[in-house]
Amino acid sequence: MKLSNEIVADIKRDYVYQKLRNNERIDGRGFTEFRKIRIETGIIDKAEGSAVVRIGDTEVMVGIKMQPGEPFPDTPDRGVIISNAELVPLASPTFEPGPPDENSIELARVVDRGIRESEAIDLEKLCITEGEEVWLVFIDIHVLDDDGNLQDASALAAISALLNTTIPNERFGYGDDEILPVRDLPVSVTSLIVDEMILVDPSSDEEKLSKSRITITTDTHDNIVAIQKSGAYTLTEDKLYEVVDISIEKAREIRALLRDV
Amino acid sequence: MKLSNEIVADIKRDYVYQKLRNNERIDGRGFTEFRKIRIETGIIDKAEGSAVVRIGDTEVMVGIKMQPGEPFPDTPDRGVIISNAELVPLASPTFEPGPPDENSIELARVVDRGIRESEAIDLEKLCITEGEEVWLVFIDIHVLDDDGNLQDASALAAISALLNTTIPNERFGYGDDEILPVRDLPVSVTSLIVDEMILVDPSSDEEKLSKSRITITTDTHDNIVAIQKSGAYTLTEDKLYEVVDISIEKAREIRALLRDV
Amino acid sequence: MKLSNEIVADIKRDYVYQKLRNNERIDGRGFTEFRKIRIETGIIDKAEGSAVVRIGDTEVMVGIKMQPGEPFPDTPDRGVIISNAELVPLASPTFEPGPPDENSIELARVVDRGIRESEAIDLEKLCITEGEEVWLVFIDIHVLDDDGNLQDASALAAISALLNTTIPNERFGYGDDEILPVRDLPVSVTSLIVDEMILVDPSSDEEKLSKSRITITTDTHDNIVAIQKSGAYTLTEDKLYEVVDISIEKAREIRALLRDV
Amino acid sequence: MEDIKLIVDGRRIDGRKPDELRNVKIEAGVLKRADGSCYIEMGNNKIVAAVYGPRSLHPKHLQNPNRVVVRYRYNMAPFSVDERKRPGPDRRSVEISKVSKEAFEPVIIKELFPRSSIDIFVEVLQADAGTRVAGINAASVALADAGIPMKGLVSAVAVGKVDGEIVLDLVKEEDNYGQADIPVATFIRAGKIEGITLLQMDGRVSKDELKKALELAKKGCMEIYRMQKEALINRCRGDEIVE
Amino acid sequence: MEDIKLIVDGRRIDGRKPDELRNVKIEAGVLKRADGSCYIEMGNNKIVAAVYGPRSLHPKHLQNPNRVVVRYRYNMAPFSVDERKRPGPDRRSVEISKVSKEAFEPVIIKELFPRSSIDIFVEVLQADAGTRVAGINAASVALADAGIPMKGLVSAVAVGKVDGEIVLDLVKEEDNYGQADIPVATFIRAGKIEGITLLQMDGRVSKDELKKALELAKKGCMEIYRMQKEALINRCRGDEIVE
Amino acid sequence: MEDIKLIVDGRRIDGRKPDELRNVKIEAGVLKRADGSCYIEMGNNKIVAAVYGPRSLHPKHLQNPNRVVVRYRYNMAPFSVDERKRPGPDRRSVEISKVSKEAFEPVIIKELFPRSSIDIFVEVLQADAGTRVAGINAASVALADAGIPMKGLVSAVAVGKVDGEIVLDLVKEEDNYGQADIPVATFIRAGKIEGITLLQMDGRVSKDELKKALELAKKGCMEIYRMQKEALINRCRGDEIVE
Repeated sequence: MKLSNEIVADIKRDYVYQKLRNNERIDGRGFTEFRKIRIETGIIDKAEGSAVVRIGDTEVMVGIKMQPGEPFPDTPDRGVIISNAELVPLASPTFEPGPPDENSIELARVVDRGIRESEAIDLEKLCITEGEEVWLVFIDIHVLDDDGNLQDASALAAISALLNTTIPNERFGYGDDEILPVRDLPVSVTSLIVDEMILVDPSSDEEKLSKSRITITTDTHDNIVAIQKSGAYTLTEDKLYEVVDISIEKAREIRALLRDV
Repeated sequence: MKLSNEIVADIKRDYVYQKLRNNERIDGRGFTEFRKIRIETGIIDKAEGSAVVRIGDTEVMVGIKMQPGEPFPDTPDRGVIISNAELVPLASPTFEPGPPDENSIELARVVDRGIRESEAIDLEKLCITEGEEVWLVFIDIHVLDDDGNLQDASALAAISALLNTTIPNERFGYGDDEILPVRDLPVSVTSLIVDEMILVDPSSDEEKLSKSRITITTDTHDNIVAIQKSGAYTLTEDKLYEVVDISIEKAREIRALLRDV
Repeated sequence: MKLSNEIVADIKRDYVYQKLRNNERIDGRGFTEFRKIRIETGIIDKAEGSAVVRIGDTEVMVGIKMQPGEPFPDTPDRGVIISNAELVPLASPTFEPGPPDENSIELARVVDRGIRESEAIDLEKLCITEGEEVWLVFIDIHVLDDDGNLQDASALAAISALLNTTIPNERFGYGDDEILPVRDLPVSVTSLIVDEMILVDPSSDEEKLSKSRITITTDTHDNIVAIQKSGAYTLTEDKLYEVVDISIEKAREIRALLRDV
Repeated sequence: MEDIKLIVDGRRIDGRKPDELRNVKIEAGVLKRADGSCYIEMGNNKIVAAVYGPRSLHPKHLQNPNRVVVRYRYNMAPFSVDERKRPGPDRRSVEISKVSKEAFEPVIIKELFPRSSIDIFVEVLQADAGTRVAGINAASVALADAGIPMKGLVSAVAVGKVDGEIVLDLVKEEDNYGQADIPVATFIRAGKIEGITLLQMDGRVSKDELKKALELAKKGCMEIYRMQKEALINRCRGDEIVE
Repeated sequence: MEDIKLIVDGRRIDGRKPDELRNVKIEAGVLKRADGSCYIEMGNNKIVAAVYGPRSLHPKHLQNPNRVVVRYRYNMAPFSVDERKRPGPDRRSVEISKVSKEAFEPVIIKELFPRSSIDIFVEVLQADAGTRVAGINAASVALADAGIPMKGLVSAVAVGKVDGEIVLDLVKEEDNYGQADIPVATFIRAGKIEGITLLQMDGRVSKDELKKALELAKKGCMEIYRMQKEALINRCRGDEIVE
Repeated sequence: MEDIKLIVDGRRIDGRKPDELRNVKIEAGVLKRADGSCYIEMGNNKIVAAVYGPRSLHPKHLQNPNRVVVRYRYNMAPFSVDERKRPGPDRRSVEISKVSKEAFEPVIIKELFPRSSIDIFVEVLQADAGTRVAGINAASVALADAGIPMKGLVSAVAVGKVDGEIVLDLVKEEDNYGQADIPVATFIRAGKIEGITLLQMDGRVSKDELKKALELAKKGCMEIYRMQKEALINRCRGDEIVE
């Protein structure tokens, strides 16, 4: 059974590659074009905030839970962000049950970095009692369908869910509920490098060709707030700057979608 | 070595099955008859309560430890029951060292459910300071010899040990020691379904024929307080009600033994 | 590749053994002679104390960290020693990444026993508030190069690091920093038993011949404070007393080195 | 807690009658990567199930030379419950996974795929009592969607005792403050209930109450069964439209 | 703590003389499923040991092509000590398991069963100092009961220093407040001690005290050995009666 | 915190100019057992790297039939940081190990050793910002010391933005209170930078600042490269002396 599967996979990979060599992506997109993006928020009542993001057939849910807890000793007056990703085996034939592996840890940490470094959440407003109690913000990334580019779908679902989040003051006796203060909209754009080509928003078929990815996260002022080269390859500076330009432009387009959330 | 073992096992299984087809159990018991039950309590001085129960050659020890701890937020005035089962590899050639597997978790949870749902322990009497400190009751099931029907032996050892338990008030400075208030005697009865036959209290040889089990736990008023169908099989309603009637009757017999503990 | 490696290993083992049968160790040492010992302390500023010990090519680093924490209930007025050893895979082709195995646990516990039983650290001076807060002393053994006799190198690095340790009172607001009160110098001496021969301070080549080791730890008064027979072999009493005599003598020599630290 | 009235004038706290199901929405084929999938809403439960297989099983010592190995993983998303759940399996989900797997094994035709596995994954995205039965209902549709040969469908509901009355399909409050909770899964072939493949119970009921509860469970399972079939028919139609 | 007097007028806190063992009760063949088993009481220690094997060992990479692999698992029941012990192995039990295994390996004839394992399991049901040696005594009988070919028996005791005196078989208080604890296992063949197979020590003793302690240990081991043999003889008799 | 001035009169808190590296000390061949090894000090970072391999890889299912498998383990000693670090990998070290491994894979000639592994171990003994790049520099020399066939060396530095200025090789305070941290590893062949094999960034920079930072990184990497070569030359000399 395995053998024939592998043959089919090889043939498909060849086909995807031949098309690319003819300047075509198998789904007909331009090289810097995202698949269709859909954002839905507020689907999980039990969470303080939630969103489902679909980029093509890739689907990621993020739920935000908040609870009071201890601050870090070196930031006694700030809330704490805890990001976690579960690559549950429901989402892909290649995911295995078990504790987070290097891929899910990297995924969560790159999402976390974008939110943290853009200062998207005003953490100082999440202090309850300085040095004693602050809000912990759990960002739980739950991947439902992996058709490629989990990184951007996860980052987009995370910021969408945060935009939809209510601080549950009432439940813990701290007065009225409030909207979580979100003051920036970090957006990550991931490109796949295949030979000399740059493929923005790679699908899972394209990811089978190459694992050479780069993710650039930018904020509302087009500043770069996070970069992650991922995959075993040599990146030239020229290619990097080309990717940066594309990423800034694409992030602007996606950010416009976020403004409607 | 393994091969010949397997052949012997097959022959034995056939033999057990042929006997059953002739309406006989290999140890000569009636189909609804338990093996000999022996209950000993108070063997472990270090524990607040303890019991060894033997059903035939099956032997299970339960030790009860109590210590002050935090209540659950939704039951601030009640003690907490924590049940745990260790299928230590001493007890059977099929048990492996390691963290609890699905079988030991199921075993402990079904025992726990019988005690909890029958309200056998008066948990409100185990409150020390409401919302702050209550007694934690650890029910540790330690299987010593698995010759079948661990479920009933464990449940019986658990309630026997509880009947034998002293609240160690003195050690923690809360006044005089007291008897743990036990106000019901839940008894579980497990049957094995082999074809259309019901085998109460299956031995390990019988359990090799079939994993189709059902456990019915009843209280002193013949109410059903827990049911667990265990094993991959289809149970008919008629069979279920037949098992319920048998279980109520058998539980009464066993409960009489408990009154002598 | 593995095969030829194994052949080479066999030939080497034979060679080492033949030399021994001719009363020679492959590195030319006497049977009760240690390899060259070098002790360096204070190399890790981030630690409260640190040392690197080299015995021949074997190299072990120990770092001491101290932090306030809870005492044990039965010793409310004493500091707490926590010893841990990491056999990181950098140090030997035979070490695997993962949680401590039986060898690293034994290593740490035998080091711990020597320090604890010789009462090398004056634990009563490490009480901050009786019953509430005491100093926790973490002894972390980090093996860098395993060319045999990790046990003695680790024990020597541990006591050397303790001699070099400062109680970080200032960082935690408890007044001025102080020198950790060390009042004894336990030294462990490990011998390998090969046939009837006693090989003190075995190298890794020698350890491949036999796993029959014995470690004797003695204090400044030549008292024995810890013994560990390690390995599957039968030890005669005569051999043991011979080893004890050697160990007391060797420990005196090594202790002299410690006085210069 | 016992003085909360959960049934007033024959109506439950969400307005349902004792023998009424919550709103149920079932959609088959919702995921691309899985071989079969299903999304279900049962009241406020939101659950997605996926099936992979039959596929080759590794490592080899897990294989069975005579039949397919069925594996079932019930998992709750950290945000699916009021207090954040730590990721990874806990004792409750291990037990649920075990009995849910056993609910499907008698229905799957296992002899056709020796040395292979069928993997069923159930992710609870939002929980409101009855997640194990809702998960089973979704898994049943996902198995059919994956084309796994089965003798029928598995349809499941919870019944229970609330304010002394036997009721169908409990919500959280009824589960917490009621007198009994009885999850039931049935094997239904050609519109006929062949028997029970999952049965658990905790609480306190008499034998007669148990009988009444199972009657109600059968009624509920038949309703679920019809909705499962409808979801599968819609799925086929969807496929036709696409083709 | 040091002012507690543990020996008064030559008598220890439980009334024993310095060279006296606690009451020992040994029973072989107490479990049905195990290939060999033994229950021991040594003072307040209550311990059961079981042996399985020789049996085939999986996965294969654990096998030794030339001899049997001996495995030993010392485990404490959660209720065996004053403060509940969390289930599962801790660092102490890992070390005890290692040195106990090594105490048996020189005595078991390992070449007869290549690629197989002999598994020794020791469960401490109640602990009162000396559990590792009591466990070894039980394991030794369980091995013989399982018919494992051995060159002799392993018999073990702890000796120590209490109130400055060398004593045999310490109880908890003596272990906690004494000056040394020395568990010793000996390999005894045909009534003769061949040597030491387990030796650990923590505390503080001079070389002469160590010698004295080992003399006492040998005496204690010989007494244990006689009781082990008796238990095995009783076991054979029991078998005869049954047959 | 933002009012701490980290650059005063063009000098950084440790007196360096913005484009200056900390003191770097590299020594190859420091360990006996490893096939290759290197000790590095980069400022207050103290790190040792070891390489084992190519060696046969077990269990078999981890093998690649066409090329060697590169594994990389970045680990911090418990005493390497201010607050004791619990032993074992945490999420940060898992990520660092992943991207560091990927920094070497394009440079190692992997086709020569199918079914084998090359294992790179990096132990951080003392940490002061930039441990991942310092570790990579040490690993690169250790790989060469082990004789692993490579297309060149990997040389790495961190650059960043501190007090609005782009600086080379940040110390802890600059990393904590600066505006950006950008670890960069480059693949250098015959004295020429072929490209970037590791690139991460967190903080906030404009595209122009990024460009400036990478220029500075290249300069830093070239300096490191020269020191790595020197360490390797010294190592060869050392070998000659010995021989």
